[in-house]
Amino acid sequence: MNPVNYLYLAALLFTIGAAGVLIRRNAIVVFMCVELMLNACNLAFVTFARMHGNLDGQIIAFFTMVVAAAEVVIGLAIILTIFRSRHSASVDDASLLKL
Amino acid sequence: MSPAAPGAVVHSLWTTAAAEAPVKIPGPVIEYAELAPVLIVLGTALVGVLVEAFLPRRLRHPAQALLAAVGLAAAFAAVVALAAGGYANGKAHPAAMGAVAVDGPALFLQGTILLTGLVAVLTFAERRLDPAAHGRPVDSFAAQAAAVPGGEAEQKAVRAGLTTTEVFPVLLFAVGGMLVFPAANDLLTLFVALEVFSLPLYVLCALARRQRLLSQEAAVKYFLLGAFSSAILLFGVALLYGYAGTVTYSGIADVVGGTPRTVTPALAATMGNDALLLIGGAMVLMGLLFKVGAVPFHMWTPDVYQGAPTPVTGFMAAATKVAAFGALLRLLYVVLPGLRWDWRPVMWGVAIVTMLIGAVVAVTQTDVKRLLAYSSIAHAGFILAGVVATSPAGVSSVLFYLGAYSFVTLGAFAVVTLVRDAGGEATQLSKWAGLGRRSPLVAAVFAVFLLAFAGIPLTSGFAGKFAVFKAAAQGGAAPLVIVGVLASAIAAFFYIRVIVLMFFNEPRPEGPTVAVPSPLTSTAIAVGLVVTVVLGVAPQYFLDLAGHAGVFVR
Amino acid sequence: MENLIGLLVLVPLLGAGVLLCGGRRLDRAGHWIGTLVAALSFVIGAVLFAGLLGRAADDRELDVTVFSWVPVGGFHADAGFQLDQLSVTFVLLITGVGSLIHLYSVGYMAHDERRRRFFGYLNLFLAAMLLLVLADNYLLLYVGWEGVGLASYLLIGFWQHKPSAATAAKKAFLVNRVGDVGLSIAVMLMFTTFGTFAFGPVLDHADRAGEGRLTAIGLMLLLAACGKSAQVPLQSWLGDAMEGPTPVSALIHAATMVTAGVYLITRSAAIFDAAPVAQAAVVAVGAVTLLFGAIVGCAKDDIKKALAGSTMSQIGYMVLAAGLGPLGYVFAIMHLVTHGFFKAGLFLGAGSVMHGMNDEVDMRRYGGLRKYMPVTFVTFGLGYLAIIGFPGLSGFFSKDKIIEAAFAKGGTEGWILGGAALLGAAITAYYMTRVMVLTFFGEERWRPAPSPDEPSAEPAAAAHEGAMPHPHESPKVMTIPMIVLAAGSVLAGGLFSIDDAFVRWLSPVTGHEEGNSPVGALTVTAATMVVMVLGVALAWFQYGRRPVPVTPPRGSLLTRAARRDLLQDDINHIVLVRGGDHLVRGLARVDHGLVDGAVNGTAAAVGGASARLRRLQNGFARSYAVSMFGGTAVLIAATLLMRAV
Amino acid sequence: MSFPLLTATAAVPALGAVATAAVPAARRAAARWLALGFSLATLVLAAVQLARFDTASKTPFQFTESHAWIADFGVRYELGVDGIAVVLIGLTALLVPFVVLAGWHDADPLETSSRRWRPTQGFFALILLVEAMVVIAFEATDVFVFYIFFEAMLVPMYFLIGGFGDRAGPHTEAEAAGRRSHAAVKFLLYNLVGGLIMLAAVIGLYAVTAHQLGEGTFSLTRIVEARAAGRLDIATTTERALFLGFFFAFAVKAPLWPLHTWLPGAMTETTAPVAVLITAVVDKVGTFAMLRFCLQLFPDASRWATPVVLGLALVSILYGALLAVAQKDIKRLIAYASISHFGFIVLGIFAMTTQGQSGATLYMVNHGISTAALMLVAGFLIARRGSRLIEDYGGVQKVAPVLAGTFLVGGLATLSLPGLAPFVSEFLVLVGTFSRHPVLGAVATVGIVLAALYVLVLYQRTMTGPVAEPVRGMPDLRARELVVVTPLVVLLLVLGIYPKPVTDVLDPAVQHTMSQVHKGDPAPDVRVSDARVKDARVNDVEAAK
Repeated sequence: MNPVNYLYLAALLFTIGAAGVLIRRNAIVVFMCVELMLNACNLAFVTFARMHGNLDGQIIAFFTMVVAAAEVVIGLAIILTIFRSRHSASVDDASLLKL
Repeated sequence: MSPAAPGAVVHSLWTTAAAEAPVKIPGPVIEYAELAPVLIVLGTALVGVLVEAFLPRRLRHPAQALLAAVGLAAAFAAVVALAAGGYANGKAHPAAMGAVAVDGPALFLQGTILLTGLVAVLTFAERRLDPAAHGRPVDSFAAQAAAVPGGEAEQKAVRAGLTTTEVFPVLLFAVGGMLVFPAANDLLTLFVALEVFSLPLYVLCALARRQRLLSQEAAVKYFLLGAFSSAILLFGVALLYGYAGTVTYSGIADVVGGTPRTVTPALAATMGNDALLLIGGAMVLMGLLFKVGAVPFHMWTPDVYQGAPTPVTGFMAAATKVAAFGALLRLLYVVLPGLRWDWRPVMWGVAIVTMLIGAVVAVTQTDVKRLLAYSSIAHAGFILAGVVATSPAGVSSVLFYLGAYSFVTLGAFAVVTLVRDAGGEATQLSKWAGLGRRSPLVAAVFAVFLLAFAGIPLTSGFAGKFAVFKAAAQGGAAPLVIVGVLASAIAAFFYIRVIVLMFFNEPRPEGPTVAVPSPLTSTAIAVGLVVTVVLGVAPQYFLDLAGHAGVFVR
Repeated sequence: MENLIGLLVLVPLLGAGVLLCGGRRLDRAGHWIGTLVAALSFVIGAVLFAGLLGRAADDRELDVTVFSWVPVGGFHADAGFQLDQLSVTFVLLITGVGSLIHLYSVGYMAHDERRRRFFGYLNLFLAAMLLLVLADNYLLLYVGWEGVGLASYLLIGFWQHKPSAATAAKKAFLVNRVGDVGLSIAVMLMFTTFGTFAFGPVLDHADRAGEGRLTAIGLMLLLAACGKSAQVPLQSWLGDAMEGPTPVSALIHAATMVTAGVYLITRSAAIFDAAPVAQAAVVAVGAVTLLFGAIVGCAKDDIKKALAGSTMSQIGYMVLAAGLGPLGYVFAIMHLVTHGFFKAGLFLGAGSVMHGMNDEVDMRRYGGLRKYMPVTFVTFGLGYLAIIGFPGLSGFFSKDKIIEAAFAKGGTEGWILGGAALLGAAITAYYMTRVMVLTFFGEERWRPAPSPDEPSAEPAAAAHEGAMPHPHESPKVMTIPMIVLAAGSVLAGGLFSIDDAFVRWLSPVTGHEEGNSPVGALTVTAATMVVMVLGVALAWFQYGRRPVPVTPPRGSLLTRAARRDLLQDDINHIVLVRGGDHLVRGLARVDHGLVDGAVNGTAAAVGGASARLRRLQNGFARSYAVSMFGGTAVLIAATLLMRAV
Repeated sequence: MSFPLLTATAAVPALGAVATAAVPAARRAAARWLALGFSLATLVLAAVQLARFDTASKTPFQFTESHAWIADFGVRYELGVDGIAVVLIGLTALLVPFVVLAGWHDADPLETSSRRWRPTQGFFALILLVEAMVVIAFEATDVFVFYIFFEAMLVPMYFLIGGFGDRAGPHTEAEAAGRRSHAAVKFLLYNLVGGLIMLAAVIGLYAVTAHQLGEGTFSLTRIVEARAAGRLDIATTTERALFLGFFFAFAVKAPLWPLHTWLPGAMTETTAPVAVLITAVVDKVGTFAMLRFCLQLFPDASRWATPVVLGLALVSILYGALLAVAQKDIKRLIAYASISHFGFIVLGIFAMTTQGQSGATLYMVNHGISTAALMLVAGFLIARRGSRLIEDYGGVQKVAPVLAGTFLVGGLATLSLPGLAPFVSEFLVLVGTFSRHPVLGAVATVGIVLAALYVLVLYQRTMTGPVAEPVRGMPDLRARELVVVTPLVVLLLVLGIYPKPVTDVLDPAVQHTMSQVHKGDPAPDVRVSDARVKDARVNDVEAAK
């Protein structure tokens, strides 16, 4: 199968993720969409790695996973805190800071 | 592209591996001495975590503060030693298998970041501004971040005198990431460093003692938008990797320049696809512009600056900008110089809208922290004007500007922490009316910082602005200079407005008072003031320093 | 002798300085110091005059450069003096009449608490006037020119508590400033034309410059002369200037300062001789003013204003004469000197009358005063005879010559000018007789005056406010100067005419030629006599034979116009004052609305843009993300576009 | 190394500012005396400069100092004075002691203000700081050094305008403070915008010199030399753009129509001594810089811009005078009068004749003294009555004759009465303009009528007429006030009668500037055989070649 198709898929996933970030209200979902974007990146990395025939891309993918995991830890912690104080995970509710 | 070709390569790879004895992967060569600043900071941070775990609570605060200060000072000493050892120019080279550059700009920026970090530690450790709660001194950070604001758990924590001493190791981790960020010599390191310094900052933002809802909101916004931007950056990295087949700066630069070391058929195919390069480059650029707070990626800045605890804001405003501009410079000057004609016009546009929008929107701000946030956006625009100069003079001017700007910023935010009323810091501008009559000294110091922001001669702000605009003009960006000058004029308006408020308006009876700080914050403000004046009156030594540090290693 | 010239200016200047800065200590002796200073200058002037007389006729010019005043590049203005027949004539007139009037003022101002300052101003005037006539270049002359203007301003407005006095002073200064514009432009023109503005070089080389340039210079000098000498169209200030104390009117606004314009024109003879157009303008101004002043003089009931109209008219004669070129220069100066005597005498007489009549100035409230103030009556009467040109008195000699010279101009121009001058003589006789009759003859029409709501002119007058006047003769200190001046009015003309002494004395400076009059000299004299008698008779019938109403009748259109200075002030008011007011207010609005508005508007625009842009920061993280995403898209598109272009 | 006279002249007031500011709150009186002492010391140094200045010297600048400063920006700490600068420094040093004396009680703290608020110390320290910066701006021969102090002096000026005003007035203290701060902000923004636009031009100048000379420089002498030697050849459009950048800043400072609207507000709302500081000292830096920098750095562009600049100057003259007539506020009237006078100065500078430029420089001095006299007396008057409105006065001369008399002298100087100093300069400007642009010169002459109008109207309404009720019992000038006014009046007289000592110092510098612009004076139509005149002419024609 032509690896370019994986790139298309990666781009599609990335776009879906980005659209999710822009559209969804729930902070958790928004965050998951970011994760989706990261995974789209991973897919692109491994595809390119295969196209170029070197391992850099695959290794980067591992790094990305670790970073994503770290991000989850921090992100969930922050979202949880704000959920506990506001009883809502909607990003639109958190709009005291403006103008 | 032939569909079979990559498969064949992979196959041969597999077969080679199967047929021959396992290849010995050579152990990585790590120049520990040259990475010492980073290692010291991160090591100290780890020690800090252990301290948090094992030291009794009452000792933790002084111990952590001392530890962080010592660690940062040691790291700074290491930077100085490296620079003295010639790593800034003669011996500059990429270290750690090409992942991290040790060169002039990197050392200069690391030194700046470490100093800002050191000053930030001073403001972090300040415990005299708020009245003691239940007999225990309190600092700017939440007693227990996990407790619900206003809830029973929080009250208990306050009664118990808990403090979030973790901020010191977290700060150190952020500093560690920032040290690597401008030195990152491949895109992977860039991404990892970005995350390493961003994640601690997200956490720090959420830790304010007062107005915790705002603080948490700031953290959420910062986190979500930051994650979003790093995802876009990462995709850009992926595209660049796809284009060049490598993520090292020098490798990509070679491919962009049309002289890769080896040309595989796959590389030959992707090399021809400039769209990958341009889109990828733009997305990486976006990630960095987000961090420097350039328009239209700036919108997090005012919200986060306002919501975060003020010491954190000061640190963030100063150090993040330094690190991010360092990385931006390296990316544009090392990776994409071959694309100069593509990115320069775009960066012109970004610089212009950043200067203008930052200055214009600041005019109607009513909160001093937000005002400084928009001011920082305008200043990002000014620095971008130096970035697009594409000359060694441009690099050194940006380095100088960053050094000058970060100390003004730290000083200004440190002053903000002093002006307080019953609800904590009084950041509403209207409450600052007549401050100059009640506390002439504090108001005068803040006025000096504002004048430096406005770029009035004999302050560091003027020297920096002059350097940047001079480089831009010499680089043929005269229109940018004109716009910059106009934006400066608009910017001057709102700085002056604050001065008017402080000195020429009658104080309100219920107005805020100026808390008498401990020597910690006083030192921080004094350092800011001294640097501001010295860099304004006798900038030559520092210009030399920045000038010698103006060449990137590849 | 050279040193004396400088001293001549310095002495009154020092006198002024001492009197003005001396403070109250000098209050008791100030007036005598001032008078002494004036007398001292007269003595110096006399010594200089004697010195000049002792020289040959063509060697009577002394030049002294005291110091280099403004040396800048090619521009050299020196503080230097030039003493010749012309200037020494003026010196004697100024210091002589000046000394007498100082003396008179000692009595006239006896009750004024600010008398010391009055004498300081008078001394300042003497210094400036002497500087004016002694300067050896036009720029220094300009200093004197404005200096006398300042002194005139200070003295007209001496009773500053009267708003009318302050206004009159301001008006005098302003109108004079308009004339000064002419003088400064003339000096500038001289500088660009000759590279200098010293009398010597400019006048010696005047013929080498283009006629157009000289005409311009001449017209500008004429403008200056019009301002200072109250000639049409800048005459309007002189009537108002009578607000000043009467000695001031006598010295400054009759005898000396107002004749400075004649001096200027005569001094610049070389320029006017080479610029016929300018000369024609001078003649025209002179002719118009002599009639204008005479007509105004007929209608005024205020004795000083009537005399002011007369002054204007008489100076018109002089300007007319000066405009005739070498035909008339000498006679212009001669009439100037005789006029200095009789007009000063008339004013002092008027002052004496006012002194005795509680400062009443309205002639309709005089009458029959000859019995009460015989000395005043006699001296005033001699002055009156002199001015109307009664044979044998000084006015007869000088005015007659001018009328002759006007006819001698030749052609239609000569007839017109001669006719105007004759007509002027008739009107002069008329209005002077009117003054004489109203004041000294007829029934006593005295009224208690001035009314209490009007601010009193002098503090002294306030004491017997509302009381009936008790006319009395003035003290000796006042009558002696009047007598001396009356003697001058009687004798001067005759002395000057013996053997054409004055013509021979002055002609080396101004040049002189006898004209060929189409009518004989005797015919002119006879005609003058006839019109004079007609004028006197008319006035006698109108005022001497009939009772004079105290409230003036409405009068004919011309009378009403003449009372208002022939509507000059009304035109000024409508055109300059009201028009200027509109202009100034309009400009103020422009400044506030447009010029400043543009700046404030820019600031408001920035503020508005800021408020609008600020709303984009709506607090929703998702819209921030949209901005970032959109930004990225733009970034990418722009990058690709750059490649495509 | 010789004694750094120029640095010392600037350093003394700067030190004085520090010393004054350091005086404790309770010792107000000491601050005043300290400030007076330092300003007098500066005067002594300025006098030494004038005394040791060699008018016969051929070098353009004397007492030069040159030290490395910011090599990266091509900046050297270069000082030097020519005749114009040394005279203007003298003026500055002369006026500041009077400003200090006149403002003796202007900054006494209110009863209600907090103990830590030390307005008196601040007031005098700021005045001295302004003096130091003005002095060094006059001395700088490095464009950058000049620029730095040109801009930096805005800050102390700003606090002076915004912080101190007439004590009483028709408004409450809060209203007055609001108006003051508005005026101060306007002052600062106007000048800052001008300065920033100049900054762009300064940077442009650096770029040009760096490109053509190999290394950027701001040294006036080096740039002028390089231009003369042909090593520096600024393209026409570039030169014009740079000229405009510089000129804009100076035109704001001067101020020239239509950039003048900050001046009336600033001068009106602040105290009279500070108003004097603005118009007599600080604004002179603008006109001085036109002469020194615009003309010498960009001679071709200066000639190119001459028609427009002359037009603006003419408009300023008439416009300022007409608006002065319309004013109801004494200080505002004087401010508009100053705008008119600045029009004359600019007119003289750009007439490009020796007379015009000498007249303009002399005008700067004379205007400084005459405005100081008029404004300070007006300040004394306003302080007595507590109102700035003309209509609130009347008959002052009756109750306070000395005050009225000095006010009149100041006014007469303002209307350029011959015999007083401003006449000489105004006439030189007019004659200089006239000899090259007759129509302009003639129209500008109308300004002298308008000047008489506004001065005399002001005098008449305030000083003459019946004594207004609130004026009754007004005290005459006190000893301190006499000490301020008398020397100014004497100077006006002396310089009017014998200006030669000043013109002798100015003349060589003006000749030098003229030669930089490659302009000679127009020759007269008729050669007059007067030997002295002829010699001077020939010299000029040679200079023109």
